[in-house]
Amino acid sequence: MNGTTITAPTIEYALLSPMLIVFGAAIIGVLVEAFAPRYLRKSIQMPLTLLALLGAFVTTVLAASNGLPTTAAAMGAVAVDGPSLFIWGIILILAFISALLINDDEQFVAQAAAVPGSVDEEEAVRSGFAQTEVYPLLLFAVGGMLLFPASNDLLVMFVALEVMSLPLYLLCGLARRRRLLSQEASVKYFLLGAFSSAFFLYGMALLYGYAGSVDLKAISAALGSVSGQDTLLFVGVAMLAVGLLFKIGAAPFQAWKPDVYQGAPTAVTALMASTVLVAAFGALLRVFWVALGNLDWDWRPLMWGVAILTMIVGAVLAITQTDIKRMLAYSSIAHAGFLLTGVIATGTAEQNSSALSAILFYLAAYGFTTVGAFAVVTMVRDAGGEAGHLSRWAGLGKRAPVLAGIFAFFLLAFAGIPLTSGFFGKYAVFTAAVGGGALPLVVVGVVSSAIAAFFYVRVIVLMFFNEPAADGPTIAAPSVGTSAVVALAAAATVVLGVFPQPVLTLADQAASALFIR
Amino acid sequence: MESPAEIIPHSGGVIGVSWLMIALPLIGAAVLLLGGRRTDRWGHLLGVAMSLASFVVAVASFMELLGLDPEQRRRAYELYQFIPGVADMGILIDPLSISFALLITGVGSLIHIYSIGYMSHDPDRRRFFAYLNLFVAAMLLLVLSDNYVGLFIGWEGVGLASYLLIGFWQFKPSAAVAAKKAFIVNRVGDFGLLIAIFTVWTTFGSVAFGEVFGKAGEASQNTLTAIGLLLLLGACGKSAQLPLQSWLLDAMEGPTPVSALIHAATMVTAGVYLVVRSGAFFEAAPTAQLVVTIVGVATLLAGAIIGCAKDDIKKGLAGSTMSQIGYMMLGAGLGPVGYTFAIAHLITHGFFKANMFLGAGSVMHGMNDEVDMRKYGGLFPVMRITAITFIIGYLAIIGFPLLSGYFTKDGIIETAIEHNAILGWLAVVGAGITGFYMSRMVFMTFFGKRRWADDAHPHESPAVMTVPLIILSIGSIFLGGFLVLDNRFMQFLAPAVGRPEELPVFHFVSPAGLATLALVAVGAVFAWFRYGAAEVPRVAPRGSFLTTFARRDLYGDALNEALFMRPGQWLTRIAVFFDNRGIDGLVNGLAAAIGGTSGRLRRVQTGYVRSYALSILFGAAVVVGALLYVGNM
Amino acid sequence: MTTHYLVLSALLFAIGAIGVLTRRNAIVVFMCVELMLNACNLAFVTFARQHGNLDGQLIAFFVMVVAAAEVVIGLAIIVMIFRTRRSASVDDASLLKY
Amino acid sequence: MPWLSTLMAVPVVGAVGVSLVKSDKLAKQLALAVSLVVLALTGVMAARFDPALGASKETRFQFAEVYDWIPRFGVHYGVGVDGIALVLIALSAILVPIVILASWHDADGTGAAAPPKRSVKTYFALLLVLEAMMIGVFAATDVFLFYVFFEAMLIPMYFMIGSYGGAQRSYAAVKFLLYSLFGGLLMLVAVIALYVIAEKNTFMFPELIGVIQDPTTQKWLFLGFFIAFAVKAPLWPFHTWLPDAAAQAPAGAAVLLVGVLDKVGTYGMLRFCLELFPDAAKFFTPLVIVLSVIGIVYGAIVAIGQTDMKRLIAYTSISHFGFIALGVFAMTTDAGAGATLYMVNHGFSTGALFLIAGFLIYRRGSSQIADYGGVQKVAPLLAGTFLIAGLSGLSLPGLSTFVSEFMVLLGTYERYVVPAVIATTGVILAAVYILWMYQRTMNGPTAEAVKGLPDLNIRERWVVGPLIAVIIALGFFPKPALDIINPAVDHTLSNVHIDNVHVNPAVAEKKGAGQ
Repeated sequence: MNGTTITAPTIEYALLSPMLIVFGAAIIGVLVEAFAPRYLRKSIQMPLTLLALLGAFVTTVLAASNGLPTTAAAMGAVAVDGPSLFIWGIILILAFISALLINDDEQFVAQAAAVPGSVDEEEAVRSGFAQTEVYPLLLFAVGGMLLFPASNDLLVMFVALEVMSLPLYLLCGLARRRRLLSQEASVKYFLLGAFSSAFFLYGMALLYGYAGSVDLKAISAALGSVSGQDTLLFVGVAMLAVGLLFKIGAAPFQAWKPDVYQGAPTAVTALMASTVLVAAFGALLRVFWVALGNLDWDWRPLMWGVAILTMIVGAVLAITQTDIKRMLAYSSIAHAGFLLTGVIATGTAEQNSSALSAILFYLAAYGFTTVGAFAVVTMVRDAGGEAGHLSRWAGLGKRAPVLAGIFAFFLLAFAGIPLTSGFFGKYAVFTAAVGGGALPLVVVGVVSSAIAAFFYVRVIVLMFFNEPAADGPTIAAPSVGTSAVVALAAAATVVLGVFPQPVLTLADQAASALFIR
Repeated sequence: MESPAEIIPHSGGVIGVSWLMIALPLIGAAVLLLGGRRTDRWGHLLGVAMSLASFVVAVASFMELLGLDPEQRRRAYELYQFIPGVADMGILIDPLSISFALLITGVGSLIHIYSIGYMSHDPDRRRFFAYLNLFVAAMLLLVLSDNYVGLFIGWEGVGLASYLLIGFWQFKPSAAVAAKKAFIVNRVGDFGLLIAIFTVWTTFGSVAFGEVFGKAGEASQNTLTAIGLLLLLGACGKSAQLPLQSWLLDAMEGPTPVSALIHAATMVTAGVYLVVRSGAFFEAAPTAQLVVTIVGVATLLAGAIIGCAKDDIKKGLAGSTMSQIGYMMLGAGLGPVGYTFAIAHLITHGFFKANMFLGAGSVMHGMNDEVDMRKYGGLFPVMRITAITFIIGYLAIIGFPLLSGYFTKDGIIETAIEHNAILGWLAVVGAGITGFYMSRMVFMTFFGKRRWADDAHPHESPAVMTVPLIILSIGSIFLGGFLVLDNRFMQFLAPAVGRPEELPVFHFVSPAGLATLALVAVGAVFAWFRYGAAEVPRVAPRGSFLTTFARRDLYGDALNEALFMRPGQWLTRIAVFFDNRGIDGLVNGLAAAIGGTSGRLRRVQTGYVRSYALSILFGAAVVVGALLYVGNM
Repeated sequence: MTTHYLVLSALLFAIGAIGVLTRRNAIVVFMCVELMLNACNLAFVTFARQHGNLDGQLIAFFVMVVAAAEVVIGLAIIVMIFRTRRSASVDDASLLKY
Repeated sequence: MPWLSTLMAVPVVGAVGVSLVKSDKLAKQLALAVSLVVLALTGVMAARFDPALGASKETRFQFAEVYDWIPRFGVHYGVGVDGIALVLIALSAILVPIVILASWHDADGTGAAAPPKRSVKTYFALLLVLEAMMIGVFAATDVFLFYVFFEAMLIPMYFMIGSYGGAQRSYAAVKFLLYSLFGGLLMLVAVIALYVIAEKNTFMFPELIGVIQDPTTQKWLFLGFFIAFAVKAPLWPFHTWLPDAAAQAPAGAAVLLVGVLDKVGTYGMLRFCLELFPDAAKFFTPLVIVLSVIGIVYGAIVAIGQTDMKRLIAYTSISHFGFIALGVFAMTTDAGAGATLYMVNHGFSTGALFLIAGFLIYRRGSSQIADYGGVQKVAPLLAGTFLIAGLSGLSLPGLSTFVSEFMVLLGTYERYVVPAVIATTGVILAAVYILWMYQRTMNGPTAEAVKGLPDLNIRERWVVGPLIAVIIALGFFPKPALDIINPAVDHTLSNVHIDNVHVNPAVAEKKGAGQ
């Protein structure tokens, strides 16, 4: 956009329709909250949300099916290209699954405003209130996630970032059980999120100062032409990186992840752990490959350090965790590290595309497994709600062999054992990394995955090799939604682990043209 | 000298099926072991039958061999491919192997028969016969095989049989330990034999006797010496020669027929067979030959000395066995002439020593398994046959003129003297000592006062035991003369071991012979005064240092303990400790370290949002710094 | 000369950051964050001036809107936790750790 | 007919069936039946195998099947067998039914130690899955497929140790898994690097032979593969997981672990380390030989010092794996064939040892040697078979292990005299550890606790009988096996480009002492 002559903007509605559908549905949801009687809301919101996500997915597929566009949509503000469409696909499916998880009153507070244990709390519970705002919030967040990786200039990206994050901040605070933890998670996530987005914004400002534009294309162009303001550039890039790395939870910006994942309602954790990671990586790739592609010699060493640190911190710290959700949080940090090795693997065009497709595949594989794992977590409960503490999981294999078996399978997938999706994800990324000449990084990667294997295995030991505790947790009779989620995730993990080729092909096609500029 | 005859491929005839010698007892063993209790009633009979059958085959093959012209008397044939390209299972029938076969099956059968009586009260008699058959089969494989690998299989096979039979009464810890000891010490010898085989293989590209001996001359001196010494190590293990002698005396834990068959007549002489069979190598390696003779002499003296101090009749005999095999070794180190006498002595010894062992067994049988000669005495009247046969064997071993031992041992001594005076005369001295300790044994057992335990009612053994004694004693009388006089045996063996230019003539009167006789007489008389005429205390007196020295087997075991056992135990303990604490400790330590790091690191996650913010800010600073640094590089 | 404005914005940003680290009261912390955002705005405007195009100003407006939205959410959350804990100190909220 | 795929499919289907049937008894019988079917099929396949074809490059792998699996990574479902793989597959096919029969009550929660009752169906289902994977790993002609099986195999074994093992089971299981996983991941790096550097866009083993030329690259990749295999085998000093795993695993699982799974390590050395990285293999040969010889002596010495039967047997295996590795890297036909045959024989002899020890422990409820004594008196058959198994452990001539050990030592001696001589001391130490254990457990006065111990029952006889029969048969007639193995080994060595793989008799000129 150059500001001198104002031309009427053109909007490719077809391409943007997925986002439009999601946002539209979200707004309708708000209206529903406003006007529909309480007893109706849920029965409206639920289908509405699912339909919206489904519709968005369909339109995404349609958009993808009639050829990849070569120019950015909406006056170059939104780049609906292969990677975006693939990421949208993943996000929408995962969001759909997570939405199924939410379909369960037990998780969300009856009335967020009510003080825990207070009279009106009981009142709210008795009269069967349900915080149905959850659904529109979810839709807004998803909308943000769709826009985030697709945004082709930093401003849009910033807005998307906020649109994605703000609803999540709220959702984190809505757990019905363990309200204090939930609210604490919410406040921490909010403050830190705001803090980091300030960094993002400042970095954006500096880049704007450097390039005279926040358009990714323009910035990369400026890298060639502009000279003498390197400090501005580097500081800007650094702060931008901080904002993005915070979102993917890379060390040393990972501190929020364990707390938030543990405190938030598990359904929301599932959503964040899967979709937010996907969206954030999309954005990260776009910024660093499109805008800063020519700068890679400068940021690669940085990324090396971050990747190594992230992998090791994630793996090592997870070993001593005692809360299952917290452990999974650290594992997701470690996985972010593995993914970063792919981000670094730039080089020739086809090297890039292979790295990109590897990352896309990894994201898909990891997303499904994660949602599945958290879905299982929601089902293992005791008096105080979900039985988070690992010791409570002892002997689960005897109580609920099938559930424990599936969970063990997910864990093996996280650990990257062959014939699970996790293995091929790791394999693809590491292959790309080696191709990109990052062999040492891969060695660190495998060492830390060996360490990581330890705590996944530890949980299996607990579930299968230890005798069950006397007052062990009960397995909640899973709602249709939850069991569907588990089944879907397990199926995906198996299929991607045995016949990854179709998805790989899809990822390749998506990555073939790389990001449009 | 004239070298041995060529080994000729053979087919057909009795020799063509001579493998039955091995197969039959093997089948016997298999039937008895697999058949289990079902075969208890007739098991021993089957065992005897198989042994006799294989004796028959041996005799038949022997006849067929005699039918051939001497130069044709080395026949070999392949049974089947064993290890393709390395070794085949093949049988070699030549004078040497057939004489062993006859000894093994003949004496073996007698001992089988004897055992029917001796083991009659043992519930596990069937198992005993199974093992005996197994032994016969293995021993025959050892001597009949036409290559070193086959020989080695038999070699270890007899080791196994010996292990099983020494430990036959395994519920006695002493027996179990003795069995184990025998096997392990033998393994040390086998180690040498294995390396020897490897060297033969890498040097000649074959392990078949037919191929390697011919080329022996071409190999380098060192190689041949190495082969010779390694073979000797193997021989020492099997034949209880110094320094691997220690197991033989313990081996007496086994039932007496076993001692007679395995630890006197046959197995322990396998070492001699090995050396004689590999003569081609030794003749080309004088050093090795010399060592052989030295080992022989050393052992013959050591065995004799040990024999002097033993009150246990079987151990006494064991000592004498050692010493007699020493003589054979000595002979085996002296080239073709020596070979002949060695083998001849081996055969006669097989007879009279088996004879005496069985006699001792018969005595024990009557004295309800008492072995301490100090508890014997004056047994002659109560068990005449046993006594007489025993005494015949005794006369034979001390070399009483015209008895077997006289010819064969004297032959060895004569040859030794003209070969190497010192060794020869030492052998003479050994003969003298033999005279002493054997006489001592006889006097303490059959003459003098009756020092029996109160509950002892000695009686003559049944015919099934005495008949073999008689047969053996007849052999002990005539065999030696028959073999040695006008070099019958030398002529017969010549195709197998070669023939010296001028054949030795047996002098009935020779300085060495006379000296030997004199010394033996002295020894015998001395023994008479100490054990025949004089009072023999029922408990052994402390005795001089020398006596204890001999009683303790010349401190052989003490030496082994000090040199191998104790250090070995320490080494083991250290290794185990190192494995648990060292290697495994390292691994677990690493794991613990990571865990600890994790435990400490997670403390950083204080839970205060402001500290998280700080970490973000810090991280941001680092990132900025890094980028600026890299960018401005 | 625009440099001064930039320095100022940098200072504001730093002050905001320090505030986030030092202040205990959630509201104040949050205000500090807002301060940082506004520092960014200042920078945008300055650069817009420097580059002679309007993008900077434009972005500033967007940022304000976003900031406003953030305020809404933020206050909601802080009020929620205040009602349960009767305290707005961020240090009290430290149950989730290690 | 796709023989190998069938061989893998049958047990998998069987496993599903086993986990579905109603009663435990039925599950056991079904499992046994399935494994017998696999055995039969293997027999037929072996009969149709033609060793002669092993010589030429094209027909090297018989019963070959190749389908694209993941074209994106150049991964194929490629299976096929040469002589080496065939005998190892046969080994697995023979052992599994025996193990199933032997583990009949392992999961029932019966036995003197009174372990808790556990899911019987799962146990036998896991066994069958494991069988399929064992066959797959030996049959794989695609490096990636091999790796997949190599890693995936760990999981069923992990569960068998972890949930059916002894008191320390979970520690042992985790140790086993992490150790192998670590090695495997190093191998993964090497596999990736191999693919990237080779630039062949395929993982098919035959097409990768001789592709990596640069010596430095070879060395690194070699190490990546070798360490994984050394952990698996296990070679000194990567061995400490084995005693724990083997001692804690139920006897049946221990047999498959030591008898077959660990062979994948030595098999991998022979197949991949040698052929893919010949120069590196030659470069590292001295190192490997030193490690092997240390392992032989060290394993034996430590075995002597053990007080636990299963641990002792495990350590003897460490010593034996030393022999195998030695044979592989001596790179002479005799040694190579010997090593391959050793893998098979060791499977049988150690299998017999573990199983019989297992029977003993099942009766007495303790694996401590000190808790026994004089068993021979009360259970002669058990003792006798144990002795035979033990004797094959000390490679007594006439038993199969002798042939292989002899060939390994002989073949090694052809090129490396000193190591061969040191290794040969192993025969003495072997006598010590086996016979001492036998004496302490079976001989001497009968211990109180042992009195009234029943002798082998019919089922157990059917377990031990075949094993001992095979041991003795191969001890006297190794030819059939060797005829299958030799051409394959020759082919392998030909790809390593060694000049004198056959002994060259050195009459008249002295043989150099060692290299």
